[in-house]
Amino acid sequence: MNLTNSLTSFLGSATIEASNVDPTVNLPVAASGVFSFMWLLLALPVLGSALLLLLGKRADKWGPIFAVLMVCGAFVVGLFLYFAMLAESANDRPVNLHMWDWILVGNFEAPIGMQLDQLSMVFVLLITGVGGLIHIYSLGYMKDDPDKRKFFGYLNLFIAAMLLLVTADSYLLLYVGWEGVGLASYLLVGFWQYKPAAAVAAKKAFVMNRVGDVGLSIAIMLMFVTFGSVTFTGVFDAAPGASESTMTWIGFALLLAACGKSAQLPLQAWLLDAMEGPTPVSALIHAATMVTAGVYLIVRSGPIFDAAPAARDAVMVVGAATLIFGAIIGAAKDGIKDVLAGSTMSQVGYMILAAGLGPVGYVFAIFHLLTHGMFKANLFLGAGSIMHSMHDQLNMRRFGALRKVMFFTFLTFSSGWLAIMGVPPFSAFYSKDKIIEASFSVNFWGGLAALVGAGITSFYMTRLWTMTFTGKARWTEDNQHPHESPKVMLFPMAVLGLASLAAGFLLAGAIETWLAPVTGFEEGHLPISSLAMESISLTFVLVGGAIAYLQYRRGVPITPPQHVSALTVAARDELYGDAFNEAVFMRPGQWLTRSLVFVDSKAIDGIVNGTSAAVGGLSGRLRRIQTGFARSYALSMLAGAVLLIVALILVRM
Amino acid sequence: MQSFSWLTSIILVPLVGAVVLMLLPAAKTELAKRLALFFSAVPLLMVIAMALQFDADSTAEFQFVESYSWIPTFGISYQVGVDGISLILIALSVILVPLVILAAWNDADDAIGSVKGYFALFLVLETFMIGVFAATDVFLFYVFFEAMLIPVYFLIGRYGGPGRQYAAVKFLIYSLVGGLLMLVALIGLYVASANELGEGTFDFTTLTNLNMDPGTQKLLFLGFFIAFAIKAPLFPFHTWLPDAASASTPGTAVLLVGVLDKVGTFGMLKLCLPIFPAASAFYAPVIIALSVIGIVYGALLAVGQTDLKRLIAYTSISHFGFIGLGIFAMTTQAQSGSTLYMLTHGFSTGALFLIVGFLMTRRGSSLVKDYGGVYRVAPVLAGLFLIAGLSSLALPGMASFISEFLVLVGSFEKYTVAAVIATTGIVFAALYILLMYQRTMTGPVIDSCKKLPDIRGREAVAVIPMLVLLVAIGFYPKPVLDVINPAVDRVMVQVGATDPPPTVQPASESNAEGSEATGEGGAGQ
Amino acid sequence: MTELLTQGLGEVTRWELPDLQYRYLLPLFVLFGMAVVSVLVEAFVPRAARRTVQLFLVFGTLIAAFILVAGLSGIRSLAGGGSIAVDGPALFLQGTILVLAIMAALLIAERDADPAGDAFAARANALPGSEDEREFTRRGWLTTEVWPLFLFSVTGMLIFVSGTDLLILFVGLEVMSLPLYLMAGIARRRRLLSQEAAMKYFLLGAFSSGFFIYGAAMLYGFAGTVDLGGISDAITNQAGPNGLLLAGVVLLSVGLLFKVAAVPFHQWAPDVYQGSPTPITSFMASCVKVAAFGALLRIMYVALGGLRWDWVPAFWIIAILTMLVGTVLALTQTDIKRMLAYSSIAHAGFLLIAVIATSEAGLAAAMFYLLAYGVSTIGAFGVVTLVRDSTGEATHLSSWAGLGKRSPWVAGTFAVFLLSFAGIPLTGGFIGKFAVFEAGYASGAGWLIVVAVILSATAAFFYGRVIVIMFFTDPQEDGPTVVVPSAFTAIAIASGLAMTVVLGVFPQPFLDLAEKASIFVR
Amino acid sequence: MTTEHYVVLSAILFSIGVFGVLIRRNAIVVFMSVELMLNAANLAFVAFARQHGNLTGQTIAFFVMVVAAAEVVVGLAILVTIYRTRRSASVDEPNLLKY
Repeated sequence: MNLTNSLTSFLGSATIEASNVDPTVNLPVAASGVFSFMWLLLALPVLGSALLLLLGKRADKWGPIFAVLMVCGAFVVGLFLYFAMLAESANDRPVNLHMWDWILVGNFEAPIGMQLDQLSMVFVLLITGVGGLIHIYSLGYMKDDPDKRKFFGYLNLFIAAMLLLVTADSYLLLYVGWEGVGLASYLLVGFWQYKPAAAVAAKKAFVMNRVGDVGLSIAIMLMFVTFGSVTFTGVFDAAPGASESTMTWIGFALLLAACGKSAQLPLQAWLLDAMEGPTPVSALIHAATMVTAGVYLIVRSGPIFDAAPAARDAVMVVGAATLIFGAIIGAAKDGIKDVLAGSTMSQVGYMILAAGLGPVGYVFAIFHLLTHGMFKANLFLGAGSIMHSMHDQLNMRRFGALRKVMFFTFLTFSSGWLAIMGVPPFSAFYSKDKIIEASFSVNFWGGLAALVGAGITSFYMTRLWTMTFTGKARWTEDNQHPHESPKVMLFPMAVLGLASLAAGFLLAGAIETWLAPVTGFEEGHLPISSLAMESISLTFVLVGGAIAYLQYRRGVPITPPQHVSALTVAARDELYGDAFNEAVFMRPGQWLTRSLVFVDSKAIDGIVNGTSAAVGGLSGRLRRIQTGFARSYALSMLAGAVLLIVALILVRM
Repeated sequence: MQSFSWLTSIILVPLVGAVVLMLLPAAKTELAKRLALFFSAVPLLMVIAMALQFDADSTAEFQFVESYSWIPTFGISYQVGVDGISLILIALSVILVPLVILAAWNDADDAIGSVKGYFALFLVLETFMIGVFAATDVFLFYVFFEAMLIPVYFLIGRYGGPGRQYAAVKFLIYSLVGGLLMLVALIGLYVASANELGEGTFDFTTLTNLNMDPGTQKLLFLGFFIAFAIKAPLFPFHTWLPDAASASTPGTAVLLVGVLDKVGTFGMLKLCLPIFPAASAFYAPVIIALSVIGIVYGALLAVGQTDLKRLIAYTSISHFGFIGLGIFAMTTQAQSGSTLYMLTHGFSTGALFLIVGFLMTRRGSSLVKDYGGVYRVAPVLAGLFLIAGLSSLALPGMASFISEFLVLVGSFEKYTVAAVIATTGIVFAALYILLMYQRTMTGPVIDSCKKLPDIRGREAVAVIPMLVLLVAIGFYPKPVLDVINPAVDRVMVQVGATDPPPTVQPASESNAEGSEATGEGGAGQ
Repeated sequence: MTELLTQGLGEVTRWELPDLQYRYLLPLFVLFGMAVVSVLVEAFVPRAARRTVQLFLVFGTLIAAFILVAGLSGIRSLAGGGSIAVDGPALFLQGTILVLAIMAALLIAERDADPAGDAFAARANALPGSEDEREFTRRGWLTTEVWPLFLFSVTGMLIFVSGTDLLILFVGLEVMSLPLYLMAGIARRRRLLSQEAAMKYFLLGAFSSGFFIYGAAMLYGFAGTVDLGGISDAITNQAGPNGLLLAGVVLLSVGLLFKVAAVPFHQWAPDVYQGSPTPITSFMASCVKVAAFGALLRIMYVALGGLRWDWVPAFWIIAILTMLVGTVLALTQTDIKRMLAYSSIAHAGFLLIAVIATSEAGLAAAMFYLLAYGVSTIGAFGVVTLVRDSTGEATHLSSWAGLGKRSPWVAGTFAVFLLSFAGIPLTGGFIGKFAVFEAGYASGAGWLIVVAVILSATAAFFYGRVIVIMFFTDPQEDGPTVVVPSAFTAIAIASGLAMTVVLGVFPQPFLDLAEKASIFVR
Repeated sequence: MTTEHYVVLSAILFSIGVFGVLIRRNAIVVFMSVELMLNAANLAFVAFARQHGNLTGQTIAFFVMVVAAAEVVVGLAILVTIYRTRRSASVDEPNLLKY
């Protein structure tokens, strides 16, 4: 393998003949050579999590380091695989590793197998790379937690599940990874489960994700019924033959799944609560990787959405709505992680929007996913660093002037701040602008949403940056001595800070070629020139940022002002997402549950007990006929004789 | 005929154990417990030995067949044999009983009844459970089916907690109503066979080949079905279960819900469908509707429970809805899924009940409100509870996911709407399990739980094997499915059902080959 | 016998002594003769030796009679000038009655259970609670007068199940019943109840006998003969007026249904079962039931089989009422003997299904059922005699609380009997029920069976309740004790238990026997 | 007089007997009513014997009389005992056993 060659192509200068690649038939070949070891990707983190969780206290000492090594090992394996893949021609890159037969019932077949293609590869590197960094960061962040070993066990479990999600060769196995990351998320959000809020948030996240999983289940069932297969190849192979209505149903079901996992409307409400988890978790799961699984799912299912325009439009609408929705929430929250969570929702909205554009947008959805994975992880780690030094203070109204005491964090954070706003040459400038352009080329309103979203993004991120780092210190008495974080935390931040700066520039263009065999790629046609478009969006960004800076540079009151616009009130309340769920699902659900409990005990069981009571009552009454008087017994006998006679005569008649 | 009477021996060993236990002096409780464990371990080893000789691809319907004339006057024989489905359920029984005995080690120490009696009843119950699954004579099946009531009646009534008398009587009467209706149908079946063959019989295989007229089938089917629906229990015949499960000891509850209730679904699959194919097809829509109602209804009620044992009982009602749905959807996937479901539900619900039992021995209550923050004081216990719960909510990767998904996908082929509604059950499942976990295990430690000790060795040995099996089968179900599939295929033939083919064929022949190559690519190269 | 007389009168000159076939009648003669001897023993043997002599006499007689009956097996013939049947049903039921009578006799012979002696009054004619009675009791006087009565009654039963004309049946009925009336009234304890039971039993029994004999008269008027076969022929030939036939059928049925305690002719049963000395109750509940059903089956099958479609609907009603009332009323009983009485009424209802079946299978099923029910019944009442407090048997259900903890084996045995009554598999009761239901179903009474099983399930409630009380409830502080009986009761209960289980697990020999014996001679 | 007249008479006697049992309280009278029923049967038997021209009915009448006599013995024994206990011959008096 030619390392130099590979590196060059990683940097975007490799030339790949995208023209002779037919995206619809991108059949994987059986894995051989390096690829036959790709099971190590899964095995290493699985081993890590199994040892850490099963050995119990015995693994306390070496466990965290071991977990870090496992993830880094997986990253190394990922790199090897990447270079091996580079060495192949574009058509031969997808490989499949069949491991064992999983479910074989009748004509239902689901193997346990891995499929690694260009799309999966991108994810593998992102997951193991960012994952590895966050593992390292956690060594510092979780240093004093008594349950550190478990934390790393769960993190490894998450990495394993996430890798399974992106390397599965069938929808059913993807589903395993899909719920696996849900489980890891549940465990990690609820990691400090002695805090009721954490426990509730964890449960809420899992349950809302399950609503999405219903969609995934139904999609898989529809696929099996329609195509007789649940593997990617089997489904995509037969996809052209299916009717549009079937495909639309499948598409909608997949969209539901994506909404759950990626916190898109209407299943967005769990994400802000999930911030109860430790900050590295927020960085890894609720920013960089898991929440983007929905995007992966939709892009992966491109052939299905290609055949289902209505479903694709719905994807676009959901993405556009969520990106605005999340941005508005981000603009009103005071908790630093809440702002970032709203931002994540919004940025994933961009990706979903892009994925809803079809081949025009798939690549940019993934591109933005990558850059977002880096800069948002960076931002979260920065936030974690701040919290670390501020005794877990989250409220930005208590921050201010941190630039002076945490200069390094300030630097990396600023890199992320500029990246997310899309200031050139920071990363999102390349990815987000492409999405805005592609959106305008497909649908004006979608483009407009993306454009306005960029402005709001700029506003809330600048607000956050200003409130945190500039102005006067608003620290409370017990937080007098903020300090910079240890090196073990700073190192990942540094790497991600650099990535936020450079990733867009490095990947732009190359990624389109790289992913073309999987996603197909079409150039969008804009009514105006690309440069003009970039200028417009940059203007939005600058205006949004300027407003925020001017408004907040003098500092803010420690208590949030009460007399604010209705929109602010609503945004502080997450645009009533929870209130909506509570009014529409939770309260009626509780009422239904309570009434069913009543119905079950009083009506259904009541019939049973009532019958028995009635028989008992009958018995009590009938007993009275047995009066104890011999003559009444004789009368009864006479009555019996009459009864017999009547019966016999009736029969005769 | 086998050279060694495997099944009869397996049936008799626990019974012998029960007799030995009863002959012990009442004071020797420790010896009684050990003997009980021994006499329940022996059948487990024997079943393993038997299963190793089981030929999944055999053309014979039953293997290890033994047949002796018993009551020739009514064409009754003592006739036992196993196919894939019954083997799985026998395995479930013999695995659960020793684990339950281990877990229930100290359950009976303060009961009205004697300790040896408690364990002897378990062993008697084991005999009947194995017998009911092994019987290939319908009358013998019925005998075991009804006889099982008695040990359970005593286990609930004599060793249970508050409300045990009410629960025991309710269980008995409910079961007897069903059982006796089944008796009528059994007699009807016998008379029908006598009318057709000249001489009545209860032989299962012969009965499946009868040409009963649909009218008779419909009536007789009801007799069998109601009995099984009560036993299973399907909505709306379920109200005895929460009472019985919450009043009995956890060990009893495990066997009650884990194995005994499976007799109902087993009967639907192995008796109702093959013997009454026309009636099964006729009633299938109604039963599927009831099953789906049961899935949602049981789940919603589980959410609303305040008692852990009742809660788990209601989750079981929901799960039995899935099993019923799968059986009557009449596709290969659904029925295999249902069969596997019977196994996985036995383990996951068994583990849940046992862990609740461990909690009860520590805290003396099964009310949700009496627990809080247990995770802090007993992390391993809480962790096992969570794993069992995750299995109960059919987390992918657990065996219960495979069974539930197979049921859903199999039902989806023929009853799309029902399957979709049933799929919403997975949301409720997440809700009731995690809500229960949240309320009992997480949050700050409440005062009464501050001194709860973590799991003990004996308890861990009782629960962990179930969870290990669930994970192992979850990723490698092939050995189990290979045993189940041929038996299910046979049921499908007997009931005359076929799987609908996929609506869309692959785009081209070459592509089809390509997709196959993907499936087996790794092995191919 | 009547045939004989009529023939003789017709042709006075050619008087021939008919061949009575003594060999076939030997069991009856032995019993009858020994009953008379037993009376003489009462009169002439000294008090001290009486019991020993009586016991030898009674058990010897019963066993001898059983051997003789067994020796006749396989024979199908009429004897005694055509008025006694020696056929399968007769022999099977006679054998059953003798077995049950031996078991009942074991209970009657018990003297260790009650510290005061046996279950019977020292002097039945002494005023309850009077100085006399106390005196007799103090002296420890024990009587043996129950034995001749017992033997006569058994003789009557044997006649009742084998008589083939209405007169013989009537005689059998009375020979069976009259001693029973007396035996009901001679309880040692709770004399008032015992006497009341005797009076009610007697008055109502005599009342029903009146119906029976008047019905016989009507049938005689219709057919010109009281021979069952002759009546059957007359029905086939439409020999007489319908009114007489119907009246005869109804009145005869009243007499018989009274004896089997079918609703609404049942009301004597709870009172009498409760008031009588428990060993006698066990005798009545088992043997009388067997005998009465034997006669009912014979009359309905042989004489009135041709009229089946007329009486079956009426019997459906009676059967349903009997099962229903027996079951429902048993639910709220608080006295164990009374509960068993209602249970026996319900069982009569189940047995009526076999009568309705009017088939060989029905006959065989009924005979098996009677055997299984009989052994369990005697066993159950046997256990009742053991549970005692200072006032005698503790029959109130509440006092049985926690019996399973105090005497697990006795309570367990009782539970087996209850399960047999409830028809749980692996007990004789279950096979009996199965056989009866099968016969009923095959004869087209499917819905009747459905009613029967629903009521069976209901019945399980009160059987189950006794188990609840015995096993699931803590014992009372001053509850009754279970006395250790002599070998007599022990053997009776143990054999009842053994038979109940054997009939449930290995019923085939007995089913074979019943099946082979399931054709009436006519 | 035809057979029917006798039979009707016997039926009337039987009915009187039945109603006697039902309405009279005195045990002795009740008992006599039962005897009346038996004798009504006797009358019917004898009448039918005449009609059918055989002697069966007449013979039976003798048997019934014997049985009736036996019944009297048993019955009076019981009634006397009860009378001694309760100083009353009312059939309604002993009423401990009920329900």
